[in-house]
Amino acid sequence: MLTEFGKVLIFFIVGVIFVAAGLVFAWLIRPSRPYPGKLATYECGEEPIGDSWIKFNIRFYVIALIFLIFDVEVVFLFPWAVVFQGLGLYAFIEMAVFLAILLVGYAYVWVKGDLDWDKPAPFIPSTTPGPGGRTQEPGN
Amino acid sequence: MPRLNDGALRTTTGRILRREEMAINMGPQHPSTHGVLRLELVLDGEIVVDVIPHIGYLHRCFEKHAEAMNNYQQVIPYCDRLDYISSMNMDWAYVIAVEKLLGIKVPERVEYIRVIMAELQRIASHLIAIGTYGLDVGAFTPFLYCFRDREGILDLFEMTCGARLLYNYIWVGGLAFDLPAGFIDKAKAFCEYFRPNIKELNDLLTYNEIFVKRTAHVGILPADVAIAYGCSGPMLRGSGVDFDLRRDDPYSIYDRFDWTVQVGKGEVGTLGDCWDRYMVRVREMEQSLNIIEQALRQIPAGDVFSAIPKRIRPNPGDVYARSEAPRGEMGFYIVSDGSATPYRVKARSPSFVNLSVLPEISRGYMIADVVAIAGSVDIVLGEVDR
Amino acid sequence: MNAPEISEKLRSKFGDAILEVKAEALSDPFVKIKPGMLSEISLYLRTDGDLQFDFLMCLSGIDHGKNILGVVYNLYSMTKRHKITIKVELPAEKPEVGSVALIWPSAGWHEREAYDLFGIVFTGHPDLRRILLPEDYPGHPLRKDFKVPEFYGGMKVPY
Amino acid sequence: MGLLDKTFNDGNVVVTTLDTVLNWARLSSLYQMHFGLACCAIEMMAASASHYDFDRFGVMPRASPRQADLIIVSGTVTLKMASRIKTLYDQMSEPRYVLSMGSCANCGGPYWEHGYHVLKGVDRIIPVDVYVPGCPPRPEALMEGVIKLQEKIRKETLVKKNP
Repeated sequence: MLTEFGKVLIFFIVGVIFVAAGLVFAWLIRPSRPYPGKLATYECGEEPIGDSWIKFNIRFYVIALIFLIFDVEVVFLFPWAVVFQGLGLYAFIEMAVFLAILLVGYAYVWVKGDLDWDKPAPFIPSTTPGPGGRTQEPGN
Repeated sequence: MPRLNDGALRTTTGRILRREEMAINMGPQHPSTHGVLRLELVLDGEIVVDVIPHIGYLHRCFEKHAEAMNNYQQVIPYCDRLDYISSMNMDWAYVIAVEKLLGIKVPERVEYIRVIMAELQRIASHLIAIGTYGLDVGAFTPFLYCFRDREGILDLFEMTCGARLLYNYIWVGGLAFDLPAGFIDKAKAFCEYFRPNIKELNDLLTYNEIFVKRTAHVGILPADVAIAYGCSGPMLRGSGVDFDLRRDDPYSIYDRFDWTVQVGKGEVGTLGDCWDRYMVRVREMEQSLNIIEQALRQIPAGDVFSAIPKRIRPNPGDVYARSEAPRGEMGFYIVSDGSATPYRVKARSPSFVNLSVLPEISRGYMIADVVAIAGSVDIVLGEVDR
Repeated sequence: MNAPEISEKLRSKFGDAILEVKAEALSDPFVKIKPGMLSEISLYLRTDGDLQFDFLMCLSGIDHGKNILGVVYNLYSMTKRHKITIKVELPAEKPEVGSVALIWPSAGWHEREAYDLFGIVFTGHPDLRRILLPEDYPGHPLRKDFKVPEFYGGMKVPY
Repeated sequence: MGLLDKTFNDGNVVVTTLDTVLNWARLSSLYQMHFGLACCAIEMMAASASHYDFDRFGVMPRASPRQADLIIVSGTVTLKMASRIKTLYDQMSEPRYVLSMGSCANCGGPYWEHGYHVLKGVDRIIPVDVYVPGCPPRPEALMEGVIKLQEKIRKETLVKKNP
């Protein structure tokens, strides 16, 4: 007898097959003639400059962490929301407490200012009123 | 990327990249660089720290060709291909310089036709600028509306000189053809058809909340920097400088029509931002319509070929003459040594100068803002690289 | 102020640096100056009270033949609405002149173009690189004695 | 792996129908690389705008060469740009086609004599399938070029070893 989870398993398998079959079939029949010129990284037609392996700024890591916390919170909400009808008031209060705790965390993060980016303000040029009206070093 | 022995990463101008900065190419093949312009962006995350423009990908040796032609008239097709979106204004700028060198006067009818053609071309050029600017900022429909209206103008041009884009129509001393029959009524019909469309475009794009958020307070160019960098046209007027060559350094018969110079006022964002430059172009289209309608009413009869000199041999000397192209001041510095071929022709093109201010006004913005700023500068690579 | 007054004012201030003045020419009036004095004269033209040339319209290199190179500065004043043309002539074997890119920033790119197409070196320019042609392009094309290279980067150049 | 890539040598009915299906799929969705050089690019934009509407032929501009199978070289190819075009052409995925639009891309156009920085024709660096004459060619001429390319693709074969 097929249990509920059996149906979910079949649904999952058909999904995987459906996607994989399309990709594998395409991979099998399409011509593949690689050569170094074709495999070079594309950067608007130029040889790529600069380096992509750079130590990027720490603020991206902080934002990623905060996102992770609230994402996991939502993951817990899903199963609860599916069977919410049958559980009655007790489960509702329990979930409300769970959400309240995370709301306190959210308020703390907001107040501490981790959410807003430390974005430098746009630089508005001006000709410094020097003797020759010389502007900053025009650089390039 | 020149890597010196100290192993530090540098930009092409030798600036050392700090640890969290990244250099990337917004290169010759890019949807929003309006042609083959390469911007080397130095980024801290998404914030632009520095922009290094690289041009020359469309350098077609105009000045060498101008020196190699047999006479002055043959340079005009090459002037068409400088700013290929506003070829009439390019021809006219060159022709003004040569006529000033020769000291000849063209008949009234030629002056009127030249004003009509130049103003029609200004509308067509601004329509492209506005259409592609909508594309840069993410609105696809204005592009289609603008190109639909522009086809009306191209039909008028095709009627008179047979070509849609590069006309070779304005010659030294006159014109290639006279106006065909029915041109004046068709031009009047276009003006009536097009005037409500500008209002329709305004409702569609100009006061759209997303468009305003993307362009207000972005790419602020103060007036003194604009003058110091030699900007001209909508770029200069967008920063609040009330300067238009058609009125302040008058040429041809612009003083006979009443029209007003449109200047940015910083209504939505700060003065001199992208929105102001865009708005100056939209309002200039209306003024061009006024000029065309008045010129169509007052145009006299006459022969357009009478003043075309058979042999052009200006006596030795040099001249710098400039006129108001849709993108700014288009100037030609012509040196003649008495022979039939120009000795030296230097084309001072507006986009070449307007583009040199781009690094100054795009520091500290996001990458998407640099796209909006480059779109508002409205460059055409044909005249930037010549 | 029209051209003769401006040239008179320059002659009174700089005397021998002004080599030749042609104020009432059929085409544009110009003032030819000694290359050495270019920076001082430009500073003066920019900052003087009743001259105020703050808009550099156009800067063009020119090859006069007989191995003389020249640079022509067309200046305009936004406030006073008057124009002047300054000319400088340089020997072709060592064409060096002071850069005005720090006085008129619009000269920055024009000078790079003159360096690129004529080979005129502008000392003091913050970033003198070739602007239009690729870095390894042989020669300076707008000189009268320029020969088109037969090949460039493995591609045949002439038709 | 390219199992079907030039594997059969005789044209039986399976191979020919497979060819026609593959060719039909490719010719009715020619993704063009978003890439304009000069004046011809303005006519290309006018062709893709609503009046002439390039989309009727399935030609849609794509930003990167990875997703494009047609590169329309619309404008003058300068020496500085030539190496970049060669790189872009290399980075396109096979099967790829080149449409040289305008006399500048065909043979150097008005810049053939004194253009010290102009490449006299894009076919000196990349193989060209269709040449569209004109300076700039009208949008109708560009569309005729695309139709000519579609006819060429219709007769192509990916599957047979030696066509």
